[in-house]
Amino acid sequence: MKRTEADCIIIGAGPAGLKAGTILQSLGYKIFILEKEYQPGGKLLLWNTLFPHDESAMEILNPLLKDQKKNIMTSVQIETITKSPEEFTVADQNQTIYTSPALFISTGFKPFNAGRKEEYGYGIYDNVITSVELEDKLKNNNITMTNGKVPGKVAMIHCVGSRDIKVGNEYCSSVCCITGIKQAMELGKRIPGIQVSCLYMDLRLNGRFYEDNYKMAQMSHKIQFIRGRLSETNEDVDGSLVIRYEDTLAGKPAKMIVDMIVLLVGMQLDKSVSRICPLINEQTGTDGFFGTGKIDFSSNPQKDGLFFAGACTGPKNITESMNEASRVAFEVHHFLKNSLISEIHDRHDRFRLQNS
Amino acid sequence: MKVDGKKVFWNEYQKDIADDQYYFVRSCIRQNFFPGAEEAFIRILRNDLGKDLYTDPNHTTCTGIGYHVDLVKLETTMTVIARQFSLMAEAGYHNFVISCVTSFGLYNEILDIWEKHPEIEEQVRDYLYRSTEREFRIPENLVHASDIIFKFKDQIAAKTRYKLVNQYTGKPLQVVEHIGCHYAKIFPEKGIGGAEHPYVLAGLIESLGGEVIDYPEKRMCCGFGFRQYFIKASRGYSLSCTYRKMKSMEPYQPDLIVTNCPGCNFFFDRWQYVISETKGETYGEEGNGIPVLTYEEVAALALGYDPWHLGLQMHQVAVEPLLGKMGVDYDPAVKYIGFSGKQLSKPQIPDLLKVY
Amino acid sequence: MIGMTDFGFKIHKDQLLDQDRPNVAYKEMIEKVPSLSLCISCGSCTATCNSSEMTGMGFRKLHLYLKTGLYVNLKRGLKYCQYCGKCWLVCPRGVNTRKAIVEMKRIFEIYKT
Amino acid sequence: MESFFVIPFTIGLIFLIISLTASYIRWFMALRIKNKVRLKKALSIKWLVVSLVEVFRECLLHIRIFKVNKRLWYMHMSLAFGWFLLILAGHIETISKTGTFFASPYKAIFLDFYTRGHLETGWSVTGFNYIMDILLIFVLSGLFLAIYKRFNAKLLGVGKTANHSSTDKVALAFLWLVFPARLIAETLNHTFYDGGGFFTGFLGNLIYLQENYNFLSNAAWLFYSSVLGGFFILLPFSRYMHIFTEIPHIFLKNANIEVLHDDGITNFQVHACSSCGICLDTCQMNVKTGLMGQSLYFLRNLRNGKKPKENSIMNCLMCGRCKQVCPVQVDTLSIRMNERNRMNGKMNYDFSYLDEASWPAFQSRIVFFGGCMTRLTPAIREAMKKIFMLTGEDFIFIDEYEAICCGRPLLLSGQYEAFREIVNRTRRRILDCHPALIVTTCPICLNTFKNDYYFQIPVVHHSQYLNSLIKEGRFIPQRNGVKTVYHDPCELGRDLGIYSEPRKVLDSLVYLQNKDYKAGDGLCCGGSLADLELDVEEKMQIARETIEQIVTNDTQQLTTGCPLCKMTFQMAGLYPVKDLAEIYAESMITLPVEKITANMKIRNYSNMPVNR
Repeated sequence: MKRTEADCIIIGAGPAGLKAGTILQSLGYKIFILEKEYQPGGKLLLWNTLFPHDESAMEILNPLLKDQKKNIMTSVQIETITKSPEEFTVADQNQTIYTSPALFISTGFKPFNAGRKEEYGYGIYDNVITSVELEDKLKNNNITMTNGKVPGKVAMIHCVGSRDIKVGNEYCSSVCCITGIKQAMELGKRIPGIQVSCLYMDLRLNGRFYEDNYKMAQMSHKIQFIRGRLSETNEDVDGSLVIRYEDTLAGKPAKMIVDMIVLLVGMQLDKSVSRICPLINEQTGTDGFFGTGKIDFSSNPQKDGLFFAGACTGPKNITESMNEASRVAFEVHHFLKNSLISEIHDRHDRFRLQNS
Repeated sequence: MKVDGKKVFWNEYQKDIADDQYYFVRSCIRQNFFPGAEEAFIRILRNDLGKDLYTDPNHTTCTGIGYHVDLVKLETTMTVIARQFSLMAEAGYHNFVISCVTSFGLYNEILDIWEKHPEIEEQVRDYLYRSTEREFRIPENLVHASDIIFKFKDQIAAKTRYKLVNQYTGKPLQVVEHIGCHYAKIFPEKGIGGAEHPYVLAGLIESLGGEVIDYPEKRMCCGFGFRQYFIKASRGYSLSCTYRKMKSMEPYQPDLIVTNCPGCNFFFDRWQYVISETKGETYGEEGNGIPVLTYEEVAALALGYDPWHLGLQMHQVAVEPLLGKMGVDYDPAVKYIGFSGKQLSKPQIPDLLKVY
Repeated sequence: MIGMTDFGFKIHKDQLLDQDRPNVAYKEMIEKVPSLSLCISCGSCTATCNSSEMTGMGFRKLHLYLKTGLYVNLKRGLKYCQYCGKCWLVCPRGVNTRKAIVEMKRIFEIYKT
Repeated sequence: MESFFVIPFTIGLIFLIISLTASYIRWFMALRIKNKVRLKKALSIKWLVVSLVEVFRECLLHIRIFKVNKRLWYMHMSLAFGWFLLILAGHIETISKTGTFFASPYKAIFLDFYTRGHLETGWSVTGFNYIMDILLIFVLSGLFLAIYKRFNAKLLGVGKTANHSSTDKVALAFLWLVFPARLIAETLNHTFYDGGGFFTGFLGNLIYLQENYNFLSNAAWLFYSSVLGGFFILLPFSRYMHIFTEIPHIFLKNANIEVLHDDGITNFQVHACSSCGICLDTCQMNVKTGLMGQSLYFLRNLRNGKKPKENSIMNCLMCGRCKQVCPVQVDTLSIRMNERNRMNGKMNYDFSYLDEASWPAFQSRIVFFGGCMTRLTPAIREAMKKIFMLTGEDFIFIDEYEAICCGRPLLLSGQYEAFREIVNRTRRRILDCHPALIVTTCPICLNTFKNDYYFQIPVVHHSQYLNSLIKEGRFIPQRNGVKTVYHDPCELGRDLGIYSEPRKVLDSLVYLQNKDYKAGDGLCCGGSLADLELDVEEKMQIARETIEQIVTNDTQQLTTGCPLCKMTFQMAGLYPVKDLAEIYAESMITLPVEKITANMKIRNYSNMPVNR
């Protein structure tokens, strides 16, 4: 059994975890970043380019990984997390034990399982894919259907697994709209003459430069925005997909035949950590994410050495995620500094007691 | 099409089906339209599978049709259904089998109401007692007759004389399965395979060697709709629905339509004639229609029952092409000779749709 | 002989919006008035429209009819336009509504497509 | 016969005369009956004299260009007037030499060829030679400027020089060659045969060639003749058609002939345009590069028989600035309207809903017609209502009940039939109130009311109404020191000539920075309803440039008399913008109640200006 001590253990080597790690390390703390996958980067690894300026995901990731290599433990399956008054103890599948006074949870999200929206036909029809899969195709520059042809008509379906009481996710995942627009434009750039239609129920583009992207999508790429929600997908005899929705502005039911459907899947909390630790599970909000969601101390109300940041405290884009991680990293810093001071005070008291 | 994807749903939506000791309630309309169908069900269960099936001469309609056209009040319907349950208890059975999909939906709806509002159940108990001095017990297992056939599909398949395979080409027959709306659309968990991709008929067809067609308008209603059909002015809606479904399945060149609902069976069958008269279109080969059979009729045919004993001459669309493809041994001369040996009167021959 | 039997009812015309029908007019319009694609259907144009008060028509609907291929409605609505230009002034996205209307009129009223 | 060289010249001249006559007859026949009647009525000695004077002033002396740009004027005038004098002097010389009045044209043009060898002396011969040389130098100086302008237009005070079509360029080359060709011909003539004036004779003497080279002289004469002939043949197909067409154009213009809906007069006007390019500098559409909708190019395409592109017909603010500066006074606006009508004139419309709508028939002494744009500027609307209320007027705010357009946007887009339809309905609606006065806050509406509604009652802009209040001594508003610049709306200023009233009103309200004005010089705000092509950003660019040009360093606010201008400037967002009604209403609040009640009395509107 190997035992390792640190000032702070960070679970999850996504953008938030890496950002916090960088800051804490620069403040002189000893940290460990535990990652269950075989390489660090989190969901950034799935992405090719990022909205709103088409920056490469790798360009964002590489500076974060710099100087962090030795702190990151990959392929770690955490088995137990326990807390004594002084410290957290984390044990992994190799019985390696990590202890630290502060635990920083940045486990991020997992994409909604699109198969749960049965009527959309994900997992049943070829060429019904999720935004994550499309991003992979974009990354490999291989945007083809299963028959090897290039799609001519694509429908992007917004709010898959978001704001949907039927799958239990009543919240808005906040980044899918802009992701959809980014990907639609990307398709427009890569495949000349492609027709992309976005089926939305609300467009929520609340970030800087997002409106520019929206306008560019409309103006330069002629992406059609149709207000209506997909009701069912069926396959036609030639393998194309027949979709049914209501054009809610026209107030009429409508059908469209497309070659490919991209489901813009929402974010869900990755529950793997909360399942093994009741202490963490307690801090889950009504929407299923960690933290209170209140304006101040949104990530940690109790100040007991447990900190949350990133997409595990609610759907966020990368900027927001890293910003939150930075803020919380400084909270960790204060926490560690205060506990150090109180420890010195304790020692001082004990010394005086012994001497008196 | 990813069949593996569908299997996920088929595995997810399963239900308990009793092994034996069935109390069988018949359908009001099916006995009149296709009198051989329910008889075939009883014979398959008793003779081929050796099960105990009780058909009660005392049971009445479930009032489903009256209920759906707003003629019968819900309380009355519930009391009538309570009476059926009391008859079942009286006969000493626990497992309720329903022949009609509308009834199946209605029974499930009422059981759901009673579960959520026990006070209503109490009240119905009171109504039943006051009107008939009976008491009832909720069945332990309530299934649709097609669920039973599904459960024993492998046993049936093992015994079959004919397969759903085209004996001329050796290829599987192309089969359209149509599930009655009330089978699973009200309570997806009550149907095998759920509401979006039901498996109850598809499973049977697969085990008999046929191939199920997934056509775009698969999920649409056959067009029956009580309010539509019973008012002549709105009958066009009913016809239009069937027309759309027929147009949608046409490119797949189906050999057979299988349904599990009395209404669907009837309307697919009869409307093909009306469409041929109004539009001049037929959907089978050489002016034939697409034969429409119930699940029991298909199973019975496969088991080697005589088609005329099954009452297949009561179908508008001639089944002879199907019998030919399946290689069923039958005597065309006795088609219109009844059980009593008397000649049934021959139908009028339509202009377009072929009748033999 | 078809229609020999009078059933007293018939197959209904489809009311579905068929997005696969080629919409040549819309394509032509987008080429002529590129800003039309910026419309977000906010309805400011209709709210300010002189004739919408009396006819129920407005630019948002006209655009929608064009986009969804409901040309009959579009032609009717186009006739009511007084062309005052208020819709252009209130449009938050700078759609050149007046040019769009003239172009639509030319496509749908002069050439009778 | 040596003089076969005159054949090119003669052919050219005959072609030119036939061509011009044919064109003029054709266009004249195409005049509408209405215009022919007007012409007939106009025939008089006075008309003849006035027109002839104008022909002399404008075709030869170019007085209007003189007023705009003196250097440019010299260039044009030296070429036109110089050439004219050259011909005139040549002809007189011929008469004096031959003694006959009706000498063949080529005799006059090539006189030195015919008189070579006959060395005559005497003051008349020397004098003529002297004069002809001076005139040639005069013309050549203009030519030099014209050539120089191609390289450096700025020196001649021209911002943008016209970009000519290829036919025009060829014709231009021929024209430019005419005078050097004459110089060479004359010079060589004198080299071999002596004579000549102080200039050509001098140059001739400079060159020493042997006698047997005298074929060069003949060749030079042939060249001169060919250049002239070539130019005459090209003339009807090029912009130089204006040289002759301007003359009938001036006569027709002085007969008050209307250009709208008339192809005949349009042709005269289009061909009278010289493509001088003066309109280019004044056009605010310069913000858009590569624009072929500017009047010069628009007219050129019409002249060349090319159908102008939709974009060039519609992409114009119709501010009228080009018409204002045009030295030939071509009615560019009406010509453009003709094309718009051709494009959009017969579109379907259905305004019957305006009749079906419920319409309360109030009777009021004043009808206040805000118009569509005033409905979008509530501040102006409320200000006017307040003013009417405080003056105790019996008024109705007519489009408060049901919005109805004056029709001008339809007119400007070329939908003429629809325009007439809506005019009828709006007119009926207004007259249903039996008003004694119509006040509008919108110059666009006012322009239409004045030109197309034929009201028998006075129709005024609110600035005129407010001015009358002040003039009558009621509501002398309190003046504040806000430094204000007034922007002249195009329709109010250039179209209707209302410049002084708004200034008088404002002068009594604020510190008005631009009390002086030059009629017709106002800039368009950019928001013009006449333009269908510009996008928002381009319109804003025009608006900003306009604002920057009219304000001074310490300007605190902008004022205007047009709700559309106000909105456009507001969108441009450089200065706070107010309508003069708002400023007036603000100052009224400070008046004591007694004064207000004292001022409430029935007014007489008979002194208000009645429209035509």
